[in-house]
Amino acid sequence: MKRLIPLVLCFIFGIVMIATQFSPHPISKRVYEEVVNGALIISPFALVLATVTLIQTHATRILRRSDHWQYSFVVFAGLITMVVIGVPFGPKNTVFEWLYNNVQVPMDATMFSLLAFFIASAAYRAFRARTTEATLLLVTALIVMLGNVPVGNLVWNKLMSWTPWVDQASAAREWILYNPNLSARRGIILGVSLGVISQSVRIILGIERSYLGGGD
Amino acid sequence: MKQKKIVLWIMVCMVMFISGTIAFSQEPAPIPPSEPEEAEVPPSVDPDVPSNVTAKDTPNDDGTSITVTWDIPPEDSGVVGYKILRNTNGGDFEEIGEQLTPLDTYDKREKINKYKDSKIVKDTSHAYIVRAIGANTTAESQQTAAVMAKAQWFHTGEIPLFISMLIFCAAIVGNVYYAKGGKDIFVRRIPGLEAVDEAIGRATEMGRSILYSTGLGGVSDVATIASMTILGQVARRTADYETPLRVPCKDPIVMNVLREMVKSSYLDEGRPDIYNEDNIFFITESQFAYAAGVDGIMLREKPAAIFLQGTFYAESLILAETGNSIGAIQIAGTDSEHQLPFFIAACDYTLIGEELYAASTYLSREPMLLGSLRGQDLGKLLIFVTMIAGVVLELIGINWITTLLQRVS
Amino acid sequence: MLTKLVSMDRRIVFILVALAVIIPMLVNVNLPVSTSAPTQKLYDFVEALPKGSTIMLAFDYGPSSFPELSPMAKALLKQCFDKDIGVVALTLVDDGTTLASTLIEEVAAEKNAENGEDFVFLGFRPGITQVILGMGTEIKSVFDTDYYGKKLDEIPMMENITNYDQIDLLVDLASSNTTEAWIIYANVQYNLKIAAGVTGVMVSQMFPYLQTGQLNGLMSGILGAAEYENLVEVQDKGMQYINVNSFVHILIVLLVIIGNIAYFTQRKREE
Amino acid sequence: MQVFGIWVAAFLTLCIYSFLYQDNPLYRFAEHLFVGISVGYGIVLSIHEGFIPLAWNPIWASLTGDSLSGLWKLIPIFFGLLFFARLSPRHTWLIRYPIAILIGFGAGIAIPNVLRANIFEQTRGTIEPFSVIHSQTTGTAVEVMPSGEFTVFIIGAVLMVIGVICTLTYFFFSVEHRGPISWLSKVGICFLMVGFGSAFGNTVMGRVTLLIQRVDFLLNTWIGSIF
Repeated sequence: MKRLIPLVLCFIFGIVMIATQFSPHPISKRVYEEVVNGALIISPFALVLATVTLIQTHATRILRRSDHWQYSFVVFAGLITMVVIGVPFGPKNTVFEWLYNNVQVPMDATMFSLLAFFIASAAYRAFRARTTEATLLLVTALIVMLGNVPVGNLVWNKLMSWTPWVDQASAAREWILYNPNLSARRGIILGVSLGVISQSVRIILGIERSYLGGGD
Repeated sequence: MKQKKIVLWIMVCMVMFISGTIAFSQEPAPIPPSEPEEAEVPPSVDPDVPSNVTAKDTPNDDGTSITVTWDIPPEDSGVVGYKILRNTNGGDFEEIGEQLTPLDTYDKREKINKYKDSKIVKDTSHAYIVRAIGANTTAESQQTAAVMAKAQWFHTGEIPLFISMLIFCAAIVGNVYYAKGGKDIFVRRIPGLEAVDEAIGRATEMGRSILYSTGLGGVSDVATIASMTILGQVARRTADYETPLRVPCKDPIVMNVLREMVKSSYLDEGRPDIYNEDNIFFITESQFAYAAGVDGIMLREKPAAIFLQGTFYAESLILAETGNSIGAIQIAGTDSEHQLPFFIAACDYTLIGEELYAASTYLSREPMLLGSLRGQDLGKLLIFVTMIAGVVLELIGINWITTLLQRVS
Repeated sequence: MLTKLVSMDRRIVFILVALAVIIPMLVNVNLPVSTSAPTQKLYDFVEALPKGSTIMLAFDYGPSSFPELSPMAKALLKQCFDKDIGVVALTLVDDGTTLASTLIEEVAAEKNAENGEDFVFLGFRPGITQVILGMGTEIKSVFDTDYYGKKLDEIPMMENITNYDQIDLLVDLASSNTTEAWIIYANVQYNLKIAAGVTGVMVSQMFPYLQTGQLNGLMSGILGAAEYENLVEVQDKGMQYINVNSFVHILIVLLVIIGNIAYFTQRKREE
Repeated sequence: MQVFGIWVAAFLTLCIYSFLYQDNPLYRFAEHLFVGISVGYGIVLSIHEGFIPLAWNPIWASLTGDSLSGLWKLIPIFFGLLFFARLSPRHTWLIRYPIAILIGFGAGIAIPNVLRANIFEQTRGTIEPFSVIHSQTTGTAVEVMPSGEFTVFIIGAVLMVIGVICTLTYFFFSVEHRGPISWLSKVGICFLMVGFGSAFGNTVMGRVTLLIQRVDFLLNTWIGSIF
């Protein structure tokens, strides 16, 4: 009951999803669509549950007066505002859209843009030519960076004006991206894909059960 | 002895693979001949009667179309276009669709004229006539036999895919049982894994916590499952040392599984008393809000060791750099190949791609994982052989491997 | 001094990055931009189109990549409106709709282009493959109305346009794999000519298609946008951003070099 | 309202940038607000774009109309509701049912697609350049490449095969890396490093452009709106 039924459900859904992809028959197409739709319906329920957990966590923080407990009120404020406006009036409501455009999107974009700073500091700190491998990493990163901006070609054309080749900075970048870069990525992708397949096979056949957690 | 067996195995797989694929590969079409062009035809000639007209149920479809084919006429045939006529259950013939140019009906691969009628009436039979249109006159073909469209249960074009899927499955399952039978399987040393104990030890010495993130992946992602297994092992050690283990989650389902998992690790070590469910908690499903939340935790709690294992996207560097700034030992691992460079640059140790999966095997030493790891290695060998065989064959002008791989995808 | 340089506080790096962005932005330095062949190819293609041709513009990007791709869209739209080339715009990404409509309306207002006469914005429909294939037979079968709810039959510009046969070029502005889908379904099956503008990270995936000639031109990232602005002679975000970008790139390269010099001198001294 | 929006956005942007200096109350405020807002946004979207169109509308349609097919949706809803079992410690195990379905579903979808798109496609991509080499050398090619370009092409194609094979060798786990295997895998690591370096360098431009856009917003849209 506690372990067998989940394993059976997992097996059935796995096999059905594989079989329907090999069959053009309308019935199998219909089954495929229904299952995909069903999965889309199940997933949001997990979020409702998560919200309950989130509320519990922050409520405990407030009750126990743990560190920075005051900020938990901010979480509630944001959550309640969005839900009170969004659930009855829908996401196309003007106030909801205003909140999305002026609160969520700018914060999202700003967090994303932090990467520019972190890339610079990571490069400064970690790009040291200590070993052959590190040197390769560093040199290719520099070549590709210079090939990406017009300054790269400008510098090349100034320094290398005595050779017949122009704009080689961007050409070098292209070659690196298309050749060694692609072969390394292919190697990783092939390995990872084999891992994905073997994992999926184990899951469907019920050999891999870690997702059930421990206990009986 | 063992090696001989492996070689034998590979040989069997290869033979099956090649024979299976030869059967379904076709002679590749070279560059198509000059495509029929309407402009060059002298206008006075009567068009040739379309020859060899046949109608067939379209193979490998859901029973909603019939395919009509006929020969390509010689260049001076005077044909400028075609119209298709159809009858239903032996009734009168009616024109269907617009007038087609020879370019519309030309099928490059089979070098034949082809028309797919996908507006058929269900469960009725249709017969077809092809009318060739000349400059002034037209010519009609014989009518075809009446056919009824049927839906197929199996797509024959997918047979190679199906066979290779079965081979992989067999390789993995076979090896899992081989390993379960008590046979020892070697796993190579994975650099970075030795650091796991060091990291936990240091956190214990300093009296600080350990932060473990399984990334943004859902519960069915391989990386997440591998990460869960590693977390299970880490949790056993933290239970021993009584080091607090904090796990912020992005996916509510993953959170639930992790709680069960960590709880059972603590139970196994006999320390259910120090397991605290609140240490495995949900932050949000939004990518950057999650990053902001985890960053906040890092700065406030200053964990001594940080594990970033699983699927990560752009937020990888935000997390890794913040972790670095508080001086934590960082062990990262991901199969998202775009994010690997950032982990390599910012973390102390990084498990690259498949190493993450292997790491969970290495730590847990479970026969099931050991076996499938060996199965995966056999898969890699198979890819090697296909690649080298493909290159050699291409160089001598035989390209059915390429054609086959292309047709399947 | 050296030790300090080797273990420099990262906040100094942050300040340097911020300055490398703010100063060039305020001062407006202009570095020359040369044009790469794939961008030139796209420009030449559009430039050679006669008056009254139609191009299709797919805005397949969301808010996270709009800084890179919207300058391309602007430059291309300006070129089309100046040359009286009709534009049929659409998006395959759900969060691209608002971005696309705002951008088109802005450029149209500047160039006095009429909605329905000079351009049409079809909006968004889910299902990438189905949308691309569907429009190959009839655009109306996928988009019965435009974004503003007007029936396609009532739009003057759409009178002579039924499917890809009347479209001279499709330009896909993409931040994910949509370009591949356009090539596989619209180019291979319907012979639609395709060009693309993609984010910098995506560029390497596009090289094979350029080689085979399936792409009639390619703008790569903010650099491509700047090159295109240069070609159509407008001064806009693309140029500004690539100039600033140059400074940040130079800064990072210098930082790496200085870091290495400091590191090795220190190590030598220690020995 | 629009000007107010710009001010709010600018304030929050600065709050988050303040994190670069160190943790502080402003960042904590923005961080918690961000978490709250994003969870709320997620809930609203999963109700309005997920539950209502996918489950509620079909059920409602079959309750009011003739076709009963929408009632199929009651099955996934039932399984979804099982998630609430988490609230009662004695029945927690019930959530394994929906989780098992989602996992089996994901695994089933993955197998054929990964095999097709990643393994077959990537293998083909590695072999294919050699057919170009064959057609160029035998003179059957449509367009003949200039000899310089062709040399570069051959080097590229050969390097690609070597790179893929060496990188894959690095990922052999059940064999000890000794002798020739260790050499191959060392070359593989070199390829990996070059790949990582170029990916790193190539990402810089995109990320910096995002930063420039934020600074552009702060300098021109926000400060610009004051003067």
